[in-house]
Amino acid sequence: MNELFSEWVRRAVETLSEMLRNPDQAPVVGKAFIVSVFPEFLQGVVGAFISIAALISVFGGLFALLTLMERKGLGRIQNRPGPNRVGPFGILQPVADGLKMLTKEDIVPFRADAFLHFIAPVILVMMSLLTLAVIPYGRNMAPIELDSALLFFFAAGACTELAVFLAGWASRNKYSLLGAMRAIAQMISYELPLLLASFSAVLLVGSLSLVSIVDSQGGFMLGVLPKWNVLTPWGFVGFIIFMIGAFAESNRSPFDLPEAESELIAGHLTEYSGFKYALFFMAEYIGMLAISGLAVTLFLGGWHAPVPFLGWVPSYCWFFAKLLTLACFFIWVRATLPRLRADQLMALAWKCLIPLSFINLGVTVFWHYSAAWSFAMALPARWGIAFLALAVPYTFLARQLGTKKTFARRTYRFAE
Amino acid sequence: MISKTWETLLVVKLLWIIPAIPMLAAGVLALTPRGYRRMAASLAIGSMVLAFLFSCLAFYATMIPLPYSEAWRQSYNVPWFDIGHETVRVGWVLDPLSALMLAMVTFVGTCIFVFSTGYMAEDENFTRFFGFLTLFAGAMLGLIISNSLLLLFICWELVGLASYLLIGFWFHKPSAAAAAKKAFMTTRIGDLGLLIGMVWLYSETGTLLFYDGGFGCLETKALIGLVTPAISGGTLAVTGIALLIFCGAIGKSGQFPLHVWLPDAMEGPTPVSALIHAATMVAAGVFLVGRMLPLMGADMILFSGSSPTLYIVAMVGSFTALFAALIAVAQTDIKRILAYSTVSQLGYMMMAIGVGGYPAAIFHLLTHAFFKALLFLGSGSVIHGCHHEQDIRRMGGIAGSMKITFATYAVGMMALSGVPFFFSGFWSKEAILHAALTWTPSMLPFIFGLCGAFLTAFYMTRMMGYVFFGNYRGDSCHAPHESPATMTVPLVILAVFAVLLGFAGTSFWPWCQSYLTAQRVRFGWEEFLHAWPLTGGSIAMVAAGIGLGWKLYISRPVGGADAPDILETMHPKIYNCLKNKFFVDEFYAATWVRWCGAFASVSDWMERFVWGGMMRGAAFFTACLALLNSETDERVVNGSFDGGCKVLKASSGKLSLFQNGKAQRYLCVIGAAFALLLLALEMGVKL
Amino acid sequence: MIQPLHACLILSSLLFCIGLAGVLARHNTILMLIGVELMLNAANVNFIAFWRYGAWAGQSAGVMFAIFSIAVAAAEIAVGLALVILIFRHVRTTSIDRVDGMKG
Amino acid sequence: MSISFIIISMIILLGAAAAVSFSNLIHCALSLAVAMVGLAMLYLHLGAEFVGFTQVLVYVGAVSIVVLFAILLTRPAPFSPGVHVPWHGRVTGILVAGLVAGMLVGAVLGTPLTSHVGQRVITVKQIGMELMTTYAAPLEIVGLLLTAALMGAVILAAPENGEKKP
Amino acid sequence: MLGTGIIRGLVVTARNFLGSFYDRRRFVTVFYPEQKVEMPERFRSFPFLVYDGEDAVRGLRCVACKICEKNCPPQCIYIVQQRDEKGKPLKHPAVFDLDISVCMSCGICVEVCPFDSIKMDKVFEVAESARFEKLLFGKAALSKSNAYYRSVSPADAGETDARLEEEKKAAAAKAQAAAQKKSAAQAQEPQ
Repeated sequence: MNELFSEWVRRAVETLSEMLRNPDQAPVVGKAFIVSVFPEFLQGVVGAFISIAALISVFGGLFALLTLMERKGLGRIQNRPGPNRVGPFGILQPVADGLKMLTKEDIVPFRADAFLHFIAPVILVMMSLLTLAVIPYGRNMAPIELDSALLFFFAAGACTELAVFLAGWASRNKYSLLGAMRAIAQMISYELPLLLASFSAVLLVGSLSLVSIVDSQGGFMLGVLPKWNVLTPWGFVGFIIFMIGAFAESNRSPFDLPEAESELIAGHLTEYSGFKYALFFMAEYIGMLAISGLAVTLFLGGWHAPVPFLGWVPSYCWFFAKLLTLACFFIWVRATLPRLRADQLMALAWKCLIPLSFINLGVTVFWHYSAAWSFAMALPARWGIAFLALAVPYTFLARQLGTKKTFARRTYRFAE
Repeated sequence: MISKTWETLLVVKLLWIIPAIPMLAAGVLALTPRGYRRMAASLAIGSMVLAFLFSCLAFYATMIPLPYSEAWRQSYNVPWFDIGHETVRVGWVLDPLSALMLAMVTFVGTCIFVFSTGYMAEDENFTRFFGFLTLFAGAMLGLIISNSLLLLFICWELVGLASYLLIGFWFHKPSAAAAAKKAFMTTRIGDLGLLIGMVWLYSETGTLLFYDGGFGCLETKALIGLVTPAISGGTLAVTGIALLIFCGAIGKSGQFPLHVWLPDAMEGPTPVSALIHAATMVAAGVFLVGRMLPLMGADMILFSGSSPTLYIVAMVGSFTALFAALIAVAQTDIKRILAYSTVSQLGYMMMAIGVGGYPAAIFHLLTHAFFKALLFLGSGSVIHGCHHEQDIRRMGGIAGSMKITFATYAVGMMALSGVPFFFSGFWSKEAILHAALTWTPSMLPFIFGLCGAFLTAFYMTRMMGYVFFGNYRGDSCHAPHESPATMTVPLVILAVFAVLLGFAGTSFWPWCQSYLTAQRVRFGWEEFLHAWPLTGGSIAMVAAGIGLGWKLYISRPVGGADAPDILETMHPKIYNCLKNKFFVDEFYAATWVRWCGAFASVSDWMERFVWGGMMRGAAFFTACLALLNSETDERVVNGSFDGGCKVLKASSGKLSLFQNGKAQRYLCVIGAAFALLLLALEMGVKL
Repeated sequence: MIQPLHACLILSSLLFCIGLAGVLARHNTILMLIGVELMLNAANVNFIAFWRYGAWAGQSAGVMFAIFSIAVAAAEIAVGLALVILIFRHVRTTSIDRVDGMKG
Repeated sequence: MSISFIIISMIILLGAAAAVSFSNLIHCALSLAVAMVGLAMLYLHLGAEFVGFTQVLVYVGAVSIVVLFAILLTRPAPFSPGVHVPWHGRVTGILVAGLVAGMLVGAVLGTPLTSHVGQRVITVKQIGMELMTTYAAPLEIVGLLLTAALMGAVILAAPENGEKKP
Repeated sequence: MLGTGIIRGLVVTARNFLGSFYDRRRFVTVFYPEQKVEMPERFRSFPFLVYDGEDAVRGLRCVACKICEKNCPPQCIYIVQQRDEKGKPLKHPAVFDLDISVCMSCGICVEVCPFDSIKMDKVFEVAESARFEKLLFGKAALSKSNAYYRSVSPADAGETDARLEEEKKAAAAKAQAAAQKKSAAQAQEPQ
């Protein structure tokens, strides 16, 4: 018994030193050590649980951080300090929010479908969390390494539509149902450009596996420029299309029509309160983080360092740095842009983004085949042709989107 | 010095860019709104110029591997798709033939595009016009470079489509719509032959690639396989395939039995006539025969040196040359005269290939493309100047008011007529006639060709007389005027080339012929002096033609717009026959169309009387039986009738339950039957 | 002990029969379409099961068939539901029993 | 036959049974989604990863949404007479289905089949290669079919000219 | 060009974001309980009763005339006049209740008061835990000294005081004149 214990202590110390020596692989080593403690038949389950626990705690923390960042950031942009009461600089605000949400009354409308009303936010959160499972967070750090990881991501994402519909329908409220319908129409419309944009990356790598997509973006061009997809013409356009789609998919401003407070009360969230409401909130934020993570993975080089001399920084730090940058961008855009009208929303998706992403797929194919060009001006020629092939249709598409209608000047009649 | 790798890798591999540029432009133009006229024109012309520059590069690349030790030919093939276990491959080939054609098509095309901006300036569907033109250009360039009969066939059909669209460009005119239809359907007859020949070729050789490092269908291995009876099952195959492919060429190049569409195709806008129906597309047939020459002449081995295929080619070509030239003498529509002239000249080219003068044929193709495009554009300028009047009897005397057009037109006319020494047509025609003279199987092609030369000179002079000399016979309110610079500048450029190009193939310095056959060009007077009697004869013919024309039409000005033609007053019957194009259209109407109608009415008659009569007979027989039956019924079964009726009613009531329109009831029955079937099967298995 | 292939096949037959029961016993056209979907999926289970447990190694026909079957099912449900909506516009009901005439 | 297989089959069968037996159509459609998720789990269990995810994407993400839309679009007018469903029709249907089930199960059990025991994996790349080579023609045809179905559905369900919006 | 407007908007928000860190003047908010915004001169919250001198009861200017009660639009004022033992009304309110939860701060009571006895306060932090009991202010809670009034709105108070002084003077002068007249009359009478 004593020997066993000393053996265990010895291995624990070894693991710790290994973790300190190689911080890049510290989580992997740590997990392997914890798993090895358990008997053989439990190891798979324990490994899964460790991953789940890590994911939930990290992303729960990120969720809390993000709500705080959002409120502080929005405040700063509107020249206010933001929350600053709970704890130093208000950093305990998420805790206070959570407590408030927990202690609020859970209202289920009369005649609502109580079971579905309850299950909808649960499904939503579940699916948002599921999407996190396939993203590679660092070197050797994808919770599940699937061959068709991207497909998994979108399959899980597709289920959220159902949950939104459930929430809207189960509330027995016309605002809720309208909001849910809007949300579904929007999500289905924007899933296409999202998928098409991400397929350009898939096309070039030749794999649906996110791990191999990230691997393909390692290394540097000319010794300084990282080989990220966003630094190619198709990748840049794909990234922009993807981000627009991501904004719409996560129902964030300027695409927050489904929960437009000023028109639909709060869309499918109208009849939710207390903790269920908090769950919706959490699902939205986690969905946003997940899709930002996917954008990082597909276009921003995943966990790869942006400059060669910073390669010693642990890979997951880079991933989360990029993730938080994108999340800040989400907040920034929310503070900047007003909400679109429903017809503008659909026109943008079907008349601009989808044609553009098809063209982008074509450009990707061109890029793939022109990689074999070996004459002197090959690179500028590739860039030039790809740029032309994208910019010319873009100007046309953008021009036909621009509204030519001029509205009559509004007149106001005051009470006399 | 550019290295060998550069030219093979880049030029051949990237040859596809040349057709891709106009194709891309066509795609963009298809989506361009009507209002973007300037953009459409600049895009089309820009794409053409770009394609021309690339073609020059390709042309240059074929010049590098001099000295001409062997045929310089590079092909690049890519797999396209798999069918079962076969991989269909397509590719492109760069050799002197395709390089020359590329340069010619893109250059002439550029000139004609520029001309079109002036000619079509007032048209409402300007962008559509350029979209079709660029589509045509892309398809034509693809046709030229393709290294696979399949790819060639696809482009072949695409140029046919573009031709159809452009002939019927003014589809609101019923004649244009009919002409488009006629052109499309007539060429389809030939294309059917080409398709069958292609399939046959594939089944015999297993490949449609022309050149594939020794395994293509035009290379020795496949050809030997084709002509070896033990392998291919019959000596017929090679001749049959070659003739079927020639069918396609007949249709596209307007050779004798299928020439009827080409004059009608002049309903399209004049630049279209110039580009498609004079310079490029119609020459595709000649190009095809030239490209397939190894296959065409392959049966030479079987027939001890004289190929029946080439014999047929030569005969068809020479007959068309004479026949069309005869018709052209009596036409009055300026574009129709040129169209028949085109048919005649294409006949010359075919004849040249048939008699073994392949380089002469291609050289004539090139020179013809330039001067015929020039003539067509010139006629377009005349038509434009005369306010869209096409009848030469209503023109006349416009040489003074349209000086540039007159000068360039005269250059084109002299080139076409073969005026000696300074015009390209002279040298190419000379080369063809020389080849025909040295051909042993028959002298007919030579004689026909010589007559054709005389007639060509004659009808061109006649046309000049009608159009540019004498008095203006058109509407006196509108005086003819010179065309804008966008139209005259291409004319001048083309005229310059119509003169200069001849010096690339003179008989004392036959650079073009040597280049095509990959031999070193030699400078020498021997050839020229050796052929002097022939040259003298043909010069005499041309002189006679021009002189006669001058005497009849220029020295004595044409009377008036409605005055009969001089020839008509001299020989009304012959003139009438020529004017009606030897009644070929009428002949077709009287034979093919009539036969089809007759067959249809025979079928109708059969339906009405034979089959119908049989039916009626059967019905009558049944009625008789029924009468008998009813008699029996009345007498014998009357007693039990009521009872039977009742039973029937009851049972039908029960049966109608099965036919009640309730889908689920049906499904239930199906399900139950399925279960029973399974049960039976299981029992059967057990038993 | 029952073989895994047998288990899958029994599962698929039961699924098929649940779909069949839905088609036969329910009168709502949408529900009938749901039943048809279930039956199609039962067929898919068979494809996958035979691919997984069948004795023919190196063949992917089962998976391919399942993929094509999913695509066809998507087309079928789209057209089917469009028909249902069309019928609903004519007769204001989705009950199959009311749709027994040939005239709209 | 493992425990996971039994759990998955329970999900599938219960979901399917619920999908055809609830009286509320929305509940039926949601149960269908549950059954489809179960089927996807079964495909994952059997190693057909790609098919499983496609199943979720197509059935849960698209088909069940379309069904839900159709249900909402075809709600009977208020105060319309309810359809009287004869009980014997229902019983007959269930009986026939049960009969077929019995026969099928009997047939399956009566057939000697050997199961391949080893693991079988098909990667996405393999599927892609197969689709582009062996199954190229079916792929094209399915593409055509989907396009035709899309247009057909739009034409069928689009409001006719002059028809008033409901 | 689609997209340039978005970028311009992003630049504007970014400038605001960064500016909020180095330029405190941009801030429109204050840290409220610690810092308070200086209320403008004319700010008003709820009415209160003014008394002169030290005694809140005797110094009260209110005479219970009930004009304010009648004019109050939401009717949040309730006044009972004080009576002496015999039942004779006195110029003093026995009850003066004002329901803060009903009052809408319109200030009409101030306008109509002929005695300058009711004035608007600037206290707005009146939150209470009980809705009905604690927000019904009585006479004691409402009475505030003139000195306080002078401290919250000096201009108004100065003007009121001056006017009252004037009136007082005028009244005194009038009284004096009357007295003089009287005394003169008295002086004439004996003659």
